Amino acid sequence: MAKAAAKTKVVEASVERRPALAGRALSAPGVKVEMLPPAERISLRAPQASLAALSKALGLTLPTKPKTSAAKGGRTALWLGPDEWLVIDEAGNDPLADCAKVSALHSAVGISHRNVAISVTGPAAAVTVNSGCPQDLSLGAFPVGTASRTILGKAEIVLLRSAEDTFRVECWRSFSDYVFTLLSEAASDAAN
Amino acid sequence: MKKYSVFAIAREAMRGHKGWEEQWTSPEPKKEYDVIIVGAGGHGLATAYYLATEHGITNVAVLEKGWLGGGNTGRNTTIIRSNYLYDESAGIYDHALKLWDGLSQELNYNVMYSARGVMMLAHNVHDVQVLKRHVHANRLNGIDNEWLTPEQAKEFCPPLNIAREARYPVVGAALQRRGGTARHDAVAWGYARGASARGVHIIQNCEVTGVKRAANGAVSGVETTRGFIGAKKIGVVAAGHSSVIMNMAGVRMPLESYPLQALVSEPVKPVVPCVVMSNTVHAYISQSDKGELVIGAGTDQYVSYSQTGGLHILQHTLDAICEMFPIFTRMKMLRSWGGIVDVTPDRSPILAKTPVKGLYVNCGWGTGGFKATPGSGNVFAHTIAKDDPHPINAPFTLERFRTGRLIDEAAAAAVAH
Amino acid sequence: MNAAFRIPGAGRLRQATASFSFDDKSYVGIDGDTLASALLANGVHLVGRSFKYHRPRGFLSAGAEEPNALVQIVRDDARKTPNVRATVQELYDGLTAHSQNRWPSLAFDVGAVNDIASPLFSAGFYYKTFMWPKSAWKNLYEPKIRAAAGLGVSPDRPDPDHYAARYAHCEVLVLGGGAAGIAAALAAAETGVRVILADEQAEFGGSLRFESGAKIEGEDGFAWAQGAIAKLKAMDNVHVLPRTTAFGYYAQNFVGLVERVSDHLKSPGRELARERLWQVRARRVVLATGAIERHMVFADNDRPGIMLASAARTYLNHYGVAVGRNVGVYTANDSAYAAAIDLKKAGVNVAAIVDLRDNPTGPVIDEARALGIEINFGRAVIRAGGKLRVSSMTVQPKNGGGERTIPVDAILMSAGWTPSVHLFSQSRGKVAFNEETRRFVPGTYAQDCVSVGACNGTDGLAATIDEAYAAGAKAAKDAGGRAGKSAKPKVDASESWSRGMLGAAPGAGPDTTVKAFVDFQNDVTAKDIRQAVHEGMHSIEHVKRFTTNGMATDQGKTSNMHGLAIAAETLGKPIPQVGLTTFRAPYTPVTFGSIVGHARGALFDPTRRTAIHPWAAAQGAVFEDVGQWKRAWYFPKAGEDMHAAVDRECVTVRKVAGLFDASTLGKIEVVGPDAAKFMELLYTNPWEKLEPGRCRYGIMLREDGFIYDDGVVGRLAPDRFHVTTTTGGAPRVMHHMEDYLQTEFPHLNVWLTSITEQWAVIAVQGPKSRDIIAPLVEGIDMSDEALPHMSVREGKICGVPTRLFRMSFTGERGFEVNVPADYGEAVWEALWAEGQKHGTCAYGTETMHVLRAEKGYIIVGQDTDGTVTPNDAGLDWAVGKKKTDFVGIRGMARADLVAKGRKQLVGLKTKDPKVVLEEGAQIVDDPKQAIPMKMIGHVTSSYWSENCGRSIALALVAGGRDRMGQTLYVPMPNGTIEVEVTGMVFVDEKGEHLNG
Amino acid sequence: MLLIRCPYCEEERPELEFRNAGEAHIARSTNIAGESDDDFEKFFFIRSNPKGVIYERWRHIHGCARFFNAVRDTVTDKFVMTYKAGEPKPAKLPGASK
Repeated sequence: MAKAAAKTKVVEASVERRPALAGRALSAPGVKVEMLPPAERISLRAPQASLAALSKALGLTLPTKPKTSAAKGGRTALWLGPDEWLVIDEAGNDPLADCAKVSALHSAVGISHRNVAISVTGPAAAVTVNSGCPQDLSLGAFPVGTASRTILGKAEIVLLRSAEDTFRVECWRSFSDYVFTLLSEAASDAAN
Repeated sequence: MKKYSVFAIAREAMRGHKGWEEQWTSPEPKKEYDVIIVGAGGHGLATAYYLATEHGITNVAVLEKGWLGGGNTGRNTTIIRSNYLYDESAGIYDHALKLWDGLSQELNYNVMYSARGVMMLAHNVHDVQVLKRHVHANRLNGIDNEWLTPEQAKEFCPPLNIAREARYPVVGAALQRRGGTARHDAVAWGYARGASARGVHIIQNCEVTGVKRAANGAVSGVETTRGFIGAKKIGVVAAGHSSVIMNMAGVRMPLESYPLQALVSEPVKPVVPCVVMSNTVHAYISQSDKGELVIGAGTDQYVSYSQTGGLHILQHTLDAICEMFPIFTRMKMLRSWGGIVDVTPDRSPILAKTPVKGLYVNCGWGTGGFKATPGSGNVFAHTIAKDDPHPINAPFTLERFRTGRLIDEAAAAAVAH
Repeated sequence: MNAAFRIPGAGRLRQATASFSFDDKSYVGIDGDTLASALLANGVHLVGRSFKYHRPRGFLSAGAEEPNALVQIVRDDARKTPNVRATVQELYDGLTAHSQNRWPSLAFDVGAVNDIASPLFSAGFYYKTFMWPKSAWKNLYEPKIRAAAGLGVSPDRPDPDHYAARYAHCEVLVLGGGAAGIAAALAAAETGVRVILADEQAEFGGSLRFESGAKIEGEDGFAWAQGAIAKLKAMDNVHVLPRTTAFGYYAQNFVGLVERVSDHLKSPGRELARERLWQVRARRVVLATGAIERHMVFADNDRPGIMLASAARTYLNHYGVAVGRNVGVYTANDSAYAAAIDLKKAGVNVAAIVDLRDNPTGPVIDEARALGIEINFGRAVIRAGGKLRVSSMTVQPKNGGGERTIPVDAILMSAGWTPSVHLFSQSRGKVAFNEETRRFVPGTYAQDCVSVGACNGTDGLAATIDEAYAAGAKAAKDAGGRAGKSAKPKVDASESWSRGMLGAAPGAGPDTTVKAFVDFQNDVTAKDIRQAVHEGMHSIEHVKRFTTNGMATDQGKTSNMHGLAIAAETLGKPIPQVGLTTFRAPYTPVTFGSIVGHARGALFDPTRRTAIHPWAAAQGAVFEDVGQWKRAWYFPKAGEDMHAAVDRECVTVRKVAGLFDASTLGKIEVVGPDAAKFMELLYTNPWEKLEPGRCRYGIMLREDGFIYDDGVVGRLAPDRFHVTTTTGGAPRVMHHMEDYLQTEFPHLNVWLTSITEQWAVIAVQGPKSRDIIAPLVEGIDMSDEALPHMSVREGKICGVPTRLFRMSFTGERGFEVNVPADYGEAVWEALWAEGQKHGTCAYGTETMHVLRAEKGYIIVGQDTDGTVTPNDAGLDWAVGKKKTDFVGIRGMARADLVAKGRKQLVGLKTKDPKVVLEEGAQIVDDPKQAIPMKMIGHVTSSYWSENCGRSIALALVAGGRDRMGQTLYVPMPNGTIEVEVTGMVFVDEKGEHLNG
Repeated sequence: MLLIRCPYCEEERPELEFRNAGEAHIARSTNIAGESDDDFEKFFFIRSNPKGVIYERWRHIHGCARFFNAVRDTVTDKFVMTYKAGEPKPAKLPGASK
């Protein structure tokens, strides 16, 4: 690492990163809604034949079962479609660079800044998300680890159940105000 | 036909209203008619009426699978206007509007045409460009349509929210003062009464199950649930079911039928004095003489003949209404229902002869056919009687999709209804 | 302190008092009262006026079917709710209610003159008059009719309350919380599946609220119900929802319910929603919606004090209120006897029971007789006396004979019970008419639901519980539940109902002209229904619409069956042949607010803002709505109006440079070995030969040959394109591309990813643009040779990754700097700081529009409108002539699309350079022609160009390119404007500025 | 709101996640530029619009984003079946007697 760093001049960003709604949080009885810190993300598209090579490069097995996810070492791959995954890296590693080494057919596009993530946590988390999401979020139908692109009110989201009482809600940057506000309003009603 | 008047009412009141005659008769179908109209909605009944009154053709049957006026005529939100962009559309809708004005007297039936004004809201620069284009085109076509500032819009419709902080603030409006509403059932009933009195047979509970064609290819009559009925001329005015009937004659149509829902609130004292429409926020509203707020918006997304639709469509509609009129959240929805609207690729109707001799079609009115009822029936009667379209409906051919000579109000204006 | 008609010891209410007012008079009620029971406890029966005749009205019912007792509830100035059923509104301390539809007062209402003139106001009278003179409809009649119509008054200011919404899923949804619903829920719940039980009332129990004779599991029926509910509430898999009305039953077991959360509270906290919408998807639905009692149809049956027998019983047994001191009973079935017995036992005098039946027998009749109540068989009440309150009933043998008038202060009536098949019917199930019991019951089911109890036509408590328990268990099992083991609840004692009658009672037959009301609220009488039939209305839908029977706010809950029977009798047809009108959602009226839920104000629709938005807002930018986006429109300096700001911005960009936030433009990354092939098919242009690092302006058509979208596309690598779209077009272009890729060209190895929001886009345009950008860029050679116009490079700016496009939408040397969105604002600030050294400006969408119009660059959606081909727009050069396929290639070859005389995009200059045309203005070639004029085109874009020192415009004009130099005319209301047809380029025709 | 089985997600999902995309099994000609006026009209404008069984396209736009086909009764709005894009029109419908 040190050697590599010495060789390649790393250009430091001379400007600050300003994530959308950074630090926003709301607590209501039974549920907390808060913005999550930035993460590295790619939209990965690939045919079946490329999955082994991509899985190897990414360091986790890309899930092939609908509505599931796989996580390892701070990196999560969410099945979004039969040839589509959302890979989120919260450990500061770059999945785009990992995929760049793979010659097998695929498309990897960086979307770290396209998406933002909101955490909804607490016993009333599912009810909060159900204020605008029409899917069945019971543990039977949507167990821990389930991931799905879906709808929240009038915005598209990607929903990941990261624990029994925790959801990660991903949406596009410009929808974050709407999604956060809706979840906040719903959170206030959820425990009633 | 006994004339209706306040004196007739007073006379009947003295004998407990037992002396009224039937508004239309319910005859058994004859073996053959000169003309068969398939569909006893407003357009079909108007066609029969004008065949009788303007062309002297009274040996006419109007066949209806259910009860007359029970389709979109009795299910729409009754908006009437003629401020369309293209000359062709302006031509037919303004022909209708001129007939609306005086229709009660013509039919001796109060259809309650109420020129209370139709106001179309602009919420952004694009809306302004589109609506002003309409205003200017209408002016040069001799059709009233004027531009209002937000303040003028609010003056015309006091409950309207014109706050600048609104999600989609009102930045202007186009107002057609001659636009308004009418009583939908009365339109069907008035035409039915007028046609019936002139000898037209209105045959309800008579579903067309087949269209017969002679050896030369021309139509010879229809199979129905009440037996075969012959005719050399058949006018199909079947709205949502147009594809179904036309298929029976072997003509495939550029149509799709979608559910369109509407709703009314509980009645309240007068609060909305005109019709308000917004394409951007996407809903429209008026208030009936009974006091109900009459509300509609877009169709469901899939082809359906179920006359029902999804709750989410009503949600989007009421979201929009409460955005334009935040004072209405405490109002209550009393009744909601669905109709089946037949939509063409360019959202304009087809009023034309067909490749089959003796077969005529009047369809594709989409979500906005009610307003055209008198004009549509009038020129369609001409088309059937003369076997040649009236100049007003000549552009509304079936062939235009092949040639590309579309009348695309939707593309040009993005204004529904 | 007890109100005069509250019977000590009766009812179930605790004795906490609540004071309230009705029409400004103060009263005291008890916690748990409805407004109706509280008013009745105080002896108040007169509460409303009818719709048409303004007749005085009291309470018909004790529930949701109430047609008469509608009041306006006022919490404060902003929270006035019209048309609230007093029989449903729970009392709270301080409740304020007003009567409606009366002036000047409820007791003396001028509108009641309509009642005197009522012979004129027969069914459908308004279709027959008000036509002369023609103008009078609009100016006189309609305004009068409108003012007279309507019931309550709309709120007149925004609602401070909020509304919540929730989707829910369960295996078994039980609708109705009477004995049947509770039994079904108990059976389903113990199988472990998710159960939701909802009832419209505050308390569960349904008819157990008044059925004093019911005993279940050794307890009073109502007490059993409360115990069962407590048990259900304690179960994790059960959700119990009181005050919750299932109002709509939609496809695939999707049910809409509204929970009234806080309308019953004295001062609900701000955190509480007023109502909550539940949208429930259930595997199985159990309908346990009960039955509704019908009234008797006789003359003046609408007088205050005349009510349903079950209502009087509810007021007594649940609320402890006597509805009178000397009541009469008029019935055609057994259930009214129970009311008479209960009242008698509570000390109320029962003047007489009048029973239409000839010689009915049964235990209730024996009991009534044993209590000493006078019973008259085979007789009818032919008339009620009194006006503001019933004072007597006149009785006659049903086949005629001597009349006898009995003084009473209330009449309890029952014509039998109508199963509540509303939700079943909404589910698209078909009802069937049971000839024996003369009622419509569920016939053919269309969805996975089952009806139990009274709504299924099942009589008797024991049979109801048997049926419901079994149905609940089966529904749960079918939905995956395990077998339950508890026994069904045991019914120890119950009441049974017998069939009643439909239609008008004797004394209100076809030979009479009395006002025997069928539909109270809409003032529809038996006579009106007959008249409709006589006038040719043979379909029940015609009868309904002509008379308005069943169209009031109660939607015919008590009136539909009577109306149908009278129509059938008049037609001489059996009831099933006349048919039933369609039941439509909602079951009872629901507020707009509950349907809208959270989607109000800021949550009506997402407001999308770019990463650079905060900077623009801080600079005082004015924003415009473009789709869901807020875009900076112009940046006024102090004292500048829009015009001045735009003039300054336009000049600055061409003289120096300007910064523009182009982030909202749609962006799609097209990746894969077949990317170029795919681009060839989706765009009119050729792409295969575009070198990596170069850009091209692309046009996308629909299959019909009309322009759909446009944008600059950069080729980043052989297998990677960075495509831009219009702001508004981004989502539909993506959908359109996916459609073709997935379904028409699935053999292509290429994928599409939306990157609209990954990149913030800063356009730097103007002669100094390179000077501004260059100091911040690393790794990109910015020379014209290395980075010519229409090229793209990847590198870094301010130390962050960039896709740097050299391109221009102004005609000046220009760049579009793409940076990851979170860095957008900071990079903008850095560029801004650089720009300040040169005197640059920020500019908004208006200046962008002017600058591109000066160059004749089109805006799709403004200069095109979905009817414009590439040729029409002068963009033939962008159509690959050698291509054999692309979307739109065939459509644009259709006869009319290649015909002569099509509208073509051209430039327009007004003869008077100071005159700016209005966008949308129409163009003619002969200004003197009469209206209607022949219009040959319209102005699509028009601006004051400070750079040109004159106005400029673009227009679509028929045969426009053949009219260069011609004078055309734009007729405006205040005069005709002369214009000259010109080319579309107004600035730098040679295009030298691109490298300037 | 309909409940639609997505053949890619292998479960029923709410209609809000889907977008209807019109009649199915209308193939775009590989030689579209050479098509007759008649054939182009049939391809782009003429629709079956059946009262009864319709073969239609949906896109699970807010789910897996795939287009797929469905068979639905337009009178009851009940789905007969759904299947993946590119699969042939089913010869036999489940539950159909013929």
